[in-house]
Amino acid sequence: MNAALAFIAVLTLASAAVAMALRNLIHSALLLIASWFGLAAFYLWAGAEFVAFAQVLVYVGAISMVVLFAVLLTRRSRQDLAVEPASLGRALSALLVGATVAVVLARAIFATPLAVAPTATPTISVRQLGAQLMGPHAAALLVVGVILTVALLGAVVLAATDRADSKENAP
Amino acid sequence: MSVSDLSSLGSPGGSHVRAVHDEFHGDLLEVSMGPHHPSTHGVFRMIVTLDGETIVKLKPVFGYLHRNHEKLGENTSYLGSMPYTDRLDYLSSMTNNWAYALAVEKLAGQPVPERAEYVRVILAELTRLLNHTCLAGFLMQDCGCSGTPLMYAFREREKILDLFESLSGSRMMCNYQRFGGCRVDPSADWLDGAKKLTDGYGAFLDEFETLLTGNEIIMARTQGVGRLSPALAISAGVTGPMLRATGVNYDLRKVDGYGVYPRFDFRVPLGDHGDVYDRYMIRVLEMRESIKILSQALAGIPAGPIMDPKAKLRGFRPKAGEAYGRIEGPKGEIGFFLISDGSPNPYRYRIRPPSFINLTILEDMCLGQTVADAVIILGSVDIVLGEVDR
Amino acid sequence: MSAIAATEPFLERAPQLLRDAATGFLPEPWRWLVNSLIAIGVILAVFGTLFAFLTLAERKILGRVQNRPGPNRTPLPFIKIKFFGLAQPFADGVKSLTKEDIVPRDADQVLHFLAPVVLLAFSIITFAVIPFGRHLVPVELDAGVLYFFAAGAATELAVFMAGWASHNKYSLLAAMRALAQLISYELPLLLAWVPVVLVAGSLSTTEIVTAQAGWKFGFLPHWYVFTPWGFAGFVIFIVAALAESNRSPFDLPEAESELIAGHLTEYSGFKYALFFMAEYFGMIALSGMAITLFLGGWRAPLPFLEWIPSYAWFGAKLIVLLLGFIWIRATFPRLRMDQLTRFAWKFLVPLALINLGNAAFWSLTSHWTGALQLIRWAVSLVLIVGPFVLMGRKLSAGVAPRVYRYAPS
Amino acid sequence: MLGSGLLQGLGVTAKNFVGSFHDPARLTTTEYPEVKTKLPEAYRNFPFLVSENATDPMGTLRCVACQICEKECPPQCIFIEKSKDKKPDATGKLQLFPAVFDIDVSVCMSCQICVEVCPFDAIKMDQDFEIATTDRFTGLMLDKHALAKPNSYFHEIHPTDAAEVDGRLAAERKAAEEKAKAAAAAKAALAAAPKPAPAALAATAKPPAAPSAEAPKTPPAA
Amino acid sequence: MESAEQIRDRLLAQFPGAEISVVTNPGVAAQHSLLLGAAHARAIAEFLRDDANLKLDQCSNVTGIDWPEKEIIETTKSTVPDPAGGPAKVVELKTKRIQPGCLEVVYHLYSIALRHGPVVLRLRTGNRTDQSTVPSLTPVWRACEFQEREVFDLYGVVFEGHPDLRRILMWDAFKDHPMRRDYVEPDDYEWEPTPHGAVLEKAKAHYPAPSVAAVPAAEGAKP
Repeated sequence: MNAALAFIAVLTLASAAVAMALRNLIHSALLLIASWFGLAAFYLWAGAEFVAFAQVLVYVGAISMVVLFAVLLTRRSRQDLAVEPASLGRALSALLVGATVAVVLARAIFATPLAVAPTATPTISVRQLGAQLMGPHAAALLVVGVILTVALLGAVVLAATDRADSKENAP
Repeated sequence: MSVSDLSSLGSPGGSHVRAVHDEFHGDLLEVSMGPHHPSTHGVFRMIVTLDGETIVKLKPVFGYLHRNHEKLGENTSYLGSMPYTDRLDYLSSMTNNWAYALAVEKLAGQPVPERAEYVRVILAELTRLLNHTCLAGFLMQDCGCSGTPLMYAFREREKILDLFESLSGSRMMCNYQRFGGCRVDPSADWLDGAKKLTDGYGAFLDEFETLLTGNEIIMARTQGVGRLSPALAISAGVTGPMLRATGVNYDLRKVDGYGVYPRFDFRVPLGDHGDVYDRYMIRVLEMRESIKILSQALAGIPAGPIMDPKAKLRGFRPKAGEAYGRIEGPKGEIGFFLISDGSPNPYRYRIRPPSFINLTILEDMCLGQTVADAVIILGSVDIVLGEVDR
Repeated sequence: MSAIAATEPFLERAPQLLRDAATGFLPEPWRWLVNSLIAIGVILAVFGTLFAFLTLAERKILGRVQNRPGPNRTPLPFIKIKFFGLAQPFADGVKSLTKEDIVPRDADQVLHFLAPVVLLAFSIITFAVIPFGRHLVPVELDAGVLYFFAAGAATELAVFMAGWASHNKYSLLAAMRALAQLISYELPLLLAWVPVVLVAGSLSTTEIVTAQAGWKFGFLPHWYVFTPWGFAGFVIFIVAALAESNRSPFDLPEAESELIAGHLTEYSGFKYALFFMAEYFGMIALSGMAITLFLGGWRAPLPFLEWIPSYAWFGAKLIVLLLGFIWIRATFPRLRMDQLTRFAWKFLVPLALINLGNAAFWSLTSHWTGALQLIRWAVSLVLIVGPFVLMGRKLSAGVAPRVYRYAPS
Repeated sequence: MLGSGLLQGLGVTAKNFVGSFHDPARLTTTEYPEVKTKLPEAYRNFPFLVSENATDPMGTLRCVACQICEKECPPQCIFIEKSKDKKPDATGKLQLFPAVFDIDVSVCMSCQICVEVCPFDAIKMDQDFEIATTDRFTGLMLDKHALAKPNSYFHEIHPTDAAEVDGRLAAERKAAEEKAKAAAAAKAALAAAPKPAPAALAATAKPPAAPSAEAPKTPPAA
Repeated sequence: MESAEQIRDRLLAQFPGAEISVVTNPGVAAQHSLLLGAAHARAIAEFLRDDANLKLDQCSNVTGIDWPEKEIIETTKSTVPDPAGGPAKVVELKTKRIQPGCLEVVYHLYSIALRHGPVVLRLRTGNRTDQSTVPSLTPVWRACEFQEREVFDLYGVVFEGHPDLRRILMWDAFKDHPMRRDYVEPDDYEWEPTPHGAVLEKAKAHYPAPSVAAVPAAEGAKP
């Protein structure tokens, strides 16, 4: 089972890394979407079909469109795009930030008392999942919905503002 | 940012980042539709400037089919120009012939026998049926029906063209009218064939209308699109069904009363909004009126000579002078302005092309509409490039 | 696979017996692998030929509607007889294979190649959860319906990649149109099947089909389409499916009269054929799901017709639905972009939400009997016809057939 | 109700679909190479020169190279060169004949004005439209050998026209003969009155009796 | 409808300084026209459109006519008394006169409101070379826009006051005006080797021999 897990992990991390490295924004956006697929694969491996399909439906279906629209619509102006060559200062600060995040994550993982013995993954049907979602966790579900709409509205507002100030400097 | 720069964003390698100026949607997209475009009805080109989907500027460009028809007219005899008039509006050759013959007869004061006048009315109304059926088919094709109304329209058009072929010898290039009458006398069974076609045409129109006129998508696509005001239409010299769709009551068959039209009773349909739907409906209603005229003319056609005996075929030299004759063609007022200086060739041979002049206000109708509407508005103007470019 | 009852007629069990005969001797892990490979192979073969003959059926039916015979000239190879143009799809296939595959110079090579592949891949994997017969469900998933629409959601991605990579003004404009259309019709599509899940109580396709078992008064099957909310859901689902697969009234992205061939402008040869295969597979998958959700999947319409194998019923219903798609293509013109999106957001989505409420009312009052049953039906019908008429009137506000006056002669 | 128009539209297409299987009016395609459409008699394509009979086409061309059609042809696609010597035509009168008679079929628009203006019914409109060639210059430049077709072919494609033309020509021929006979008789009477002697001479010099007009009175069996 | 003379008199009354004259049409159609001077042309046109009992609101046809220089030979007969008292001799005096050419623009006006017409207007340019401007009537009737552009394109008449005077039928880089009587067509346009006629001559003059040899001279083709 670990082989499959390792394979999925490598795929997800690889696509995320390449996404960062590429200069071509559209390619990196698409590779980001590929890494979301990797995430869904994790859920499938863990046997949580519902979450995996929800992840694919929400992220790859809708959020990818928002990301691509955002990339298209918000090319604000000339300076923004000209990416300066990688100077030493920037590399160092990037490393610093990466290190701090790694440390915090490591502490959290090792601090939690994980049950060593692998317990059988509980197979709960979608109906019980639904009951849980609609029952105690209804609030969380609504909040997630609100976040997604906010993201979409944000893109529209950004595009709208671009239209406003672009009228002055349009040739 | 103009679109071409936009894609630099994604160019492979991306090592060089091309200068990218202002915003994506702030930029106007200039699209050239034509001259080779599926919905411009021939070699007609529109340079359309788009802001998103709405049209900001539309510049028609034509002249791709310009053969300088009028210079040809000056170097050919009066009779020699008759077959060239078939090539003007190649969907209605009989009305082109009649307009030219009418103008020459007006120039030379040539009388026309009774039977020839009746035959001319019959052929003109058959051409009107043919032309309006074709227009309805092409317009619906532009709206997106995948060929069905067009094929029904062409099925009926073939029947009319078979009538023309059995009379004049050719389906579209009839070269049938002469100064002072017609070339061939229609036989009795030709007239029966025409009667059978006219009787069956009402049923086709009913089927066509049930398919299209009540169709919600067609109504949504065409109502309120390409609106034209009566005042602008009159000032812009718009004539024919497009003018009557704006509500102006002006039909040359009633105004000039040329030929024997005053003997037939038929009505002139008028629209109220002057949009694409009105232009389509006016043409359909006009077809129903043409059927009425046809049945009256076919019933009342007298016997007698088809050609005025004194009419000269060759060596036709009208006295010096000029004349402007016009008739109500399917697309509008088609007129011929002839100046003769006594020689067998006309000194000046001018055609008043209805579809060329109806295009004057194409831009006014398209501003503010979307690309899909511009295609339909052009379709509803009913242009044929042979006549526009001459 | 549900247990195969020995009493079932032989034809019903035939596919299983055939497969077990072929892979019976293999040890367990390999046997599962080969079985799934066989399933994949069968699906591709069956639906591949269905796609081929669907293109032929489309052109023949379109022709017959337009009073012309449609393609009937291509002879079968080596045999000179030409009957009904049956070899036309093979001729099209060979033509698309031999045609040159032109890729514009400054197009984005990677994306340009990837777009048709991604589109086809996602539209094929949606077949995994459709129950084709009593024991013919490729993959038995607890959240089958959700899987189906998750896979379908990625088609927008592929359309965007095609439009973007062709580096052509028309295809970019068309890609934007296609995205707006797909996104705005995804909502009614999803909302259309939520009532079914609500009433059936499960996301698994097989359970939905079993929930539609049985007949009322002996001849009226319990299919959801015969309930008011089910019929409304079915109509919304079909309209949204038309839009998702870019079919007739909504084929805006490839609107030839405006934008040449939309995002397909820069594709030729086999990639162009792949796009069409993806479109047809999408159409087949969506109608397959419509059958599963609303038309009782592989169930026979009448009790005494049970002896016909279940996959035959599924095939028949699929053919009927596909012919309906073609019939609609032969008749309707195209909507304009703003009308299309307004139709989705201001008409279909509210109707679908009301339909959801309607289905909730239906399931809550399932225990009513006798006179209450009539009231239940009446309320349910009013809940559908009322909003439809009201919103319909608002939608077609400025649009009505006109009466024309004649000039006073 | 929203959608009723759409349903009616579906009804119409369904009626046409079903109709195409049993109603001939709903399936109007004739599959061309196998089934040829019957051309109306008045159909016209490119012109051809009428020769009296098929045996000696060049000898019995009706055309007398009067070049009226060359002048009247709007696109100027006919080119004629008169012959130096003369040959007797159907009515026995010595007429010129065209040494060269070319029609450039790539320019001709088959408007049949040449047929209309030809006083000798020498040029008529053909009905053969399958003349595509690969060589667009000389291939479409038909000379008089390619253009000449017998009168029987004319009867075949335009029966009523041919009959009417033959009737008129026969009438003209009869009128010409009577005139010739009358002229001969008058000359004979004139010669007989003043001097009996030259009468004998006149008798012999009288032009031979009307040449045996091969043009058969009744049109040959088509 | 009033005759051309009546209209001219009313116009002269309305616009005292304008040069308006009637050009009679000798033909059977008897559609006489009004020749307008350039100065008051647009004002007269507006008057014709807005006048109560004329209301010519449709400009149906606008076209150009080219009248090149014409040499008119006038033979004046004069009787010269014979100094020797004999019978008076009739002497024909032939005077050769060059009538200056001009470009003419003809407008056919109809009234949709009162259903009458045509009233024919004629505007003439100074000469055919430098003074070839005429006031445009597009501001009065929108129908003239495309038709005046066509007259500009094919005849070279410059319409001052036209909103968008460009070539309409010929391509913009085209230099000449094809409809003029003295227009010589370029002889190197697409060569269509019909073996006889003027085209072949031009082709031979323009293209070297080999390409003509490709077309075997038809038997007896005109040299």
